[in-house]
Amino acid sequence: MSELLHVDNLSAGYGEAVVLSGVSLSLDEGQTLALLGRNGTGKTTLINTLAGATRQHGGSIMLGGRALHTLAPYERAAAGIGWVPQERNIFKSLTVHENLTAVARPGKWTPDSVYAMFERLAERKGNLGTQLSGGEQQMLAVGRALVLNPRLLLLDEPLEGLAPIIVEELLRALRRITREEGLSAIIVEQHPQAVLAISDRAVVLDRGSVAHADSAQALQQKPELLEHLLGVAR
Amino acid sequence: MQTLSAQASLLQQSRIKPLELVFWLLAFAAPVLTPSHALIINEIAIVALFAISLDIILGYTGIVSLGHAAFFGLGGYAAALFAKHVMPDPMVGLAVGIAAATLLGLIASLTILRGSDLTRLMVTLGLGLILMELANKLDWLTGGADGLQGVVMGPILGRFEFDLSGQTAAYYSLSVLLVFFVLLRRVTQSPLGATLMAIRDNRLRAMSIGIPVNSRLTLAYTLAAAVAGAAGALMTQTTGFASLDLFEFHRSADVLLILVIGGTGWLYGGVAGAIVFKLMQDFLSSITPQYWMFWIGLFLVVLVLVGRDRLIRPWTWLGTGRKGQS
Amino acid sequence: MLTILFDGVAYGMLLFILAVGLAVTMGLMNFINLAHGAFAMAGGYITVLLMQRMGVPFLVCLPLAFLGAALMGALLERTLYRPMYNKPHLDQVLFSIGLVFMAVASVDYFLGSSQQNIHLPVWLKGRTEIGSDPFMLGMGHYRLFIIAVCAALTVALQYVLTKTRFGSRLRASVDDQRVAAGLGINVNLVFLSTFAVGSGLAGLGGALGAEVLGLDPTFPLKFMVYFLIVVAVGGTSSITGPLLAALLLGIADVAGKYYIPKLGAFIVYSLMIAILIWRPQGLFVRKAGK
Amino acid sequence: MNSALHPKAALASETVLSAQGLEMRFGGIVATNCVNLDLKKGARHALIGPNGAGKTTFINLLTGVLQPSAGRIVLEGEDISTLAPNERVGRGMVRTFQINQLFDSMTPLQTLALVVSQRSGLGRRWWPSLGHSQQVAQRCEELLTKFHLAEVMNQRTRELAYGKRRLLEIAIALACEPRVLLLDEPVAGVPAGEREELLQTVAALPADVSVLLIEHDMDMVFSFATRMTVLVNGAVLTEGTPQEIAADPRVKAVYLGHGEGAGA
Repeated sequence: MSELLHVDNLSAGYGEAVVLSGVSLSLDEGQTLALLGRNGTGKTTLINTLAGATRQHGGSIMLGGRALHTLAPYERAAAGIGWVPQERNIFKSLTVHENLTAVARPGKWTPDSVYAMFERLAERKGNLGTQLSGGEQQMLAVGRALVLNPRLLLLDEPLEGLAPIIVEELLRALRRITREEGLSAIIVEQHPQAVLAISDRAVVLDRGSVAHADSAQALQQKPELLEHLLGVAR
Repeated sequence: MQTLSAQASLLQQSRIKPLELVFWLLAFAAPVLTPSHALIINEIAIVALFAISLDIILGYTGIVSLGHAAFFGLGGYAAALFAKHVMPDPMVGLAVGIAAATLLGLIASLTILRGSDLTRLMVTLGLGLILMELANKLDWLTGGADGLQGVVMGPILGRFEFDLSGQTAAYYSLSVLLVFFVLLRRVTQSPLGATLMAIRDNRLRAMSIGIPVNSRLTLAYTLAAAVAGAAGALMTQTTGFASLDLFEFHRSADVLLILVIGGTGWLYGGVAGAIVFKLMQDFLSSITPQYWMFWIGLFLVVLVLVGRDRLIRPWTWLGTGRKGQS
Repeated sequence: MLTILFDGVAYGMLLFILAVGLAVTMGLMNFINLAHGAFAMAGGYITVLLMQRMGVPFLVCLPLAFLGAALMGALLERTLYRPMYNKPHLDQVLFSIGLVFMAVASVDYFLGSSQQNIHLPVWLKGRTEIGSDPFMLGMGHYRLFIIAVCAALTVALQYVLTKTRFGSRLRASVDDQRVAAGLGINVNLVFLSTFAVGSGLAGLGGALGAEVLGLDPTFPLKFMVYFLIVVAVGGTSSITGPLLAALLLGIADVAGKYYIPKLGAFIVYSLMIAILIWRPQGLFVRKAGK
Repeated sequence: MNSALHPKAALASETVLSAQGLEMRFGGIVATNCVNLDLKKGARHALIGPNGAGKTTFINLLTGVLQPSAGRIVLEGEDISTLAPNERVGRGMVRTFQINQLFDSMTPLQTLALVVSQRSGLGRRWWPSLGHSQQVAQRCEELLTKFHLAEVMNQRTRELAYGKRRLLEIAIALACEPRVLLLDEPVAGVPAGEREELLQTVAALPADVSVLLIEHDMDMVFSFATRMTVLVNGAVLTEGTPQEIAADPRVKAVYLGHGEGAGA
């Protein structure tokens, strides 16, 4: 399995605040990484840094053998990054269909294949972004990243604040995208169980650096470690 | 290892520096040393007063205004009309000019409390244009487009007659400038001045430490209007003439430029800017009469691209210079 | 009375074409560009020069005025405007005032300060009147032409914005610049083209408006307030807001000058201040707005 | 729900701040759902909960930035639910900000002198200089030393190191002589080297000031707080001592996502 993503000694933040310091991790082609950690430990900052939306102080990011950290934000989609932001940020004054067509890049994933995966979106094709429920906005945000036909999908807390049935539907979709379609992905979540079940590897951040790196299955068998790193514990 | 105690350090910042005394002595000596330049000294003093009035809202409180000439013009017309129809005494005329501008400032301050920089820009611009329209249309009172004729000023304090050489005018304007300068210097160094600077730097935090932001904005805007009215009154009293030009857009733009040349948030910025601007205007318009506007425009563009603070405050050239401008 | 309304609509449409570029660029980059009027003046003078010196017919001049102003806009955006985007609003205001002063003075120097007039082709002159006296609608042919051209441009603009991929990418950038860039939209390029087209439209508006608004070196200063009113009142989150604001302003101005000439412009300015106090983010922007 | 009162803290048991049945609705969404929280005098109370639990909304309700849909806020026996933000500061309810909100062009000394003057009613003085009052300068010196800002007191705030700016952020709140201090993620974004100084300063806050701490960093929470409230989806899940909360299975479910606690 060839290595897709290689992050080395990355430090980044917003303005002068340094959130990430000395983060290194790697991901092989076709694999899914669960990025865990309590709030404020730098999970979102790491995703945003890969997408080019933060101020990178140091370190390097290699995607498919090419340097990503030197690219401007808008060039990173072409380089293979498919970003699903934490607040979903779908485009309010565009319809569902426009949200997809505005950014679509040629490849396997097309607006129609997104509609096939999320029937609810197909019904709401003509609606404006503002007229969608939280779940529908999340599906649109995932679909919008898919139509970029990226090499690496970045999902920032995709299950956050959604009703259980929507969480189930999204997990099924994510499983299909990563397992069956073989798309590499980094999924950020606060609740470890759901996301570990569909991941190959896992990295836990604490105070801006990597506190623990493991295979997903191994981490699932260490509840006391999980509790120490993620729960309300000293 | 504290070098200065907190109080000593604070007092040291507001203490009058020898350099300031030298400056004011020179300023007051100028009309005598160079009698032929008395008229331009008078103009510089008036423009300097107008500039420091704008600095109170722009430099110290962070309010962008493109219509500050409204108060300048109102003060001017009020003083001129008062002298023509009621009483020629300059000091009383000056007080009337200030009172009129203060009233307008108080009312207009309601318009600058809400909205963004763009809305404030528009509202102040609109106010300036409204007053010019009014002055133009009420021609029975203001003399309309050709201005107010026949404004004769009485002697200052009953003794100093306004003479053609302009020396009395120069001293009159310089003394009024000095009085207001000292007043504004105290205000900007006082706790009240500090709260204005806090509002300029971070309005959210200013509110969160208990500063009643809106009443402070009203206070600053009204104070600035009063001082601008004084400058306008000096203008019409020393020239014996009031015209629509007092409200012109370019006057509000020029005073903005003066402040930027001299540096905002620094009171002496308005004075230094006025000197440089007036001398530059005098020099340039003698070479290219109609087109000095081009050079002012070019100067502005270059000044902003280079970064305002770097150009004027020489110590920033040597300093870290990490952040180009405020 | 209908004639007043007709003239007001023509004037409003013209103001819209002149100001729409400013509204979109301000919405996208939150940049206060007071020099927008200079591009309109450029379009006007390009037309005057082409017609007087090279005898180019009026209709051919219009697209050339558009292209000339658009080119100037693109050039200036790339060179002078680009470093200004993250500077404070005061700097942006000073920068654009500086540009306006330079434009006014250089046009005055090269082309003189006299009022320029355009020799309209014959078929554009004249007037037709319909209806009887109280409801007599007098339509100047040229104003009719203006309304037709501006209406066509508005429809085209609306089409580009809502139906084309470029339009959706532009609106996406206005909605959320950070995420739009992260999803592969080159926001700087989008802005460059919008700035250029906006300047081009202003140039076209300047050419069309020379007859109605008059054309002399002080044009950018004289009409700066009107452009800003359209943007401030119309808001920057869509083009329908500025369109309605421009029409409102056009009609108010024409009616004001006709019915109460004494206080004509006074009405427009106080109307503006009242609106801005009441709704600082603009009249036509929904509360959620930007 | 709260444990028995400690005998020795009998005096301290008096409630300084009390949120009673606070509700906040944005359209259909209920951001704050009937929250009751009592802050004892001298309390070291932590407010924790996952993202989107409504902590920020709750703080905005306490400080008056938002008006509650229902419920009351009582500060030292006085109902302050309708007071404007700056009036609540006058009554001793002060907050810090997660993202620094400082006066960049002023110096730390000028900033603190301004805040202390404003708090002691000198804010409207326009003739005497900022450094005129001896008490104000004295209080500034105490704060500068306590917050390790003495040696940078005359530097422009904009040029201070990030850790120093976080210290100034809290010093400003202390300069308001708060009776209730809302600390919003004080160590957020502080590089490792500068954390220790900040942790000590927060630990050394005056005993009579009641502190409500919003923080995700568990080391900080456990070393600082004596009581904790867990907020989930805008409602109070539970309240108790740190040890009780750590052992509570429902909290584990919320944080680790076992069984029914996940999502929703």
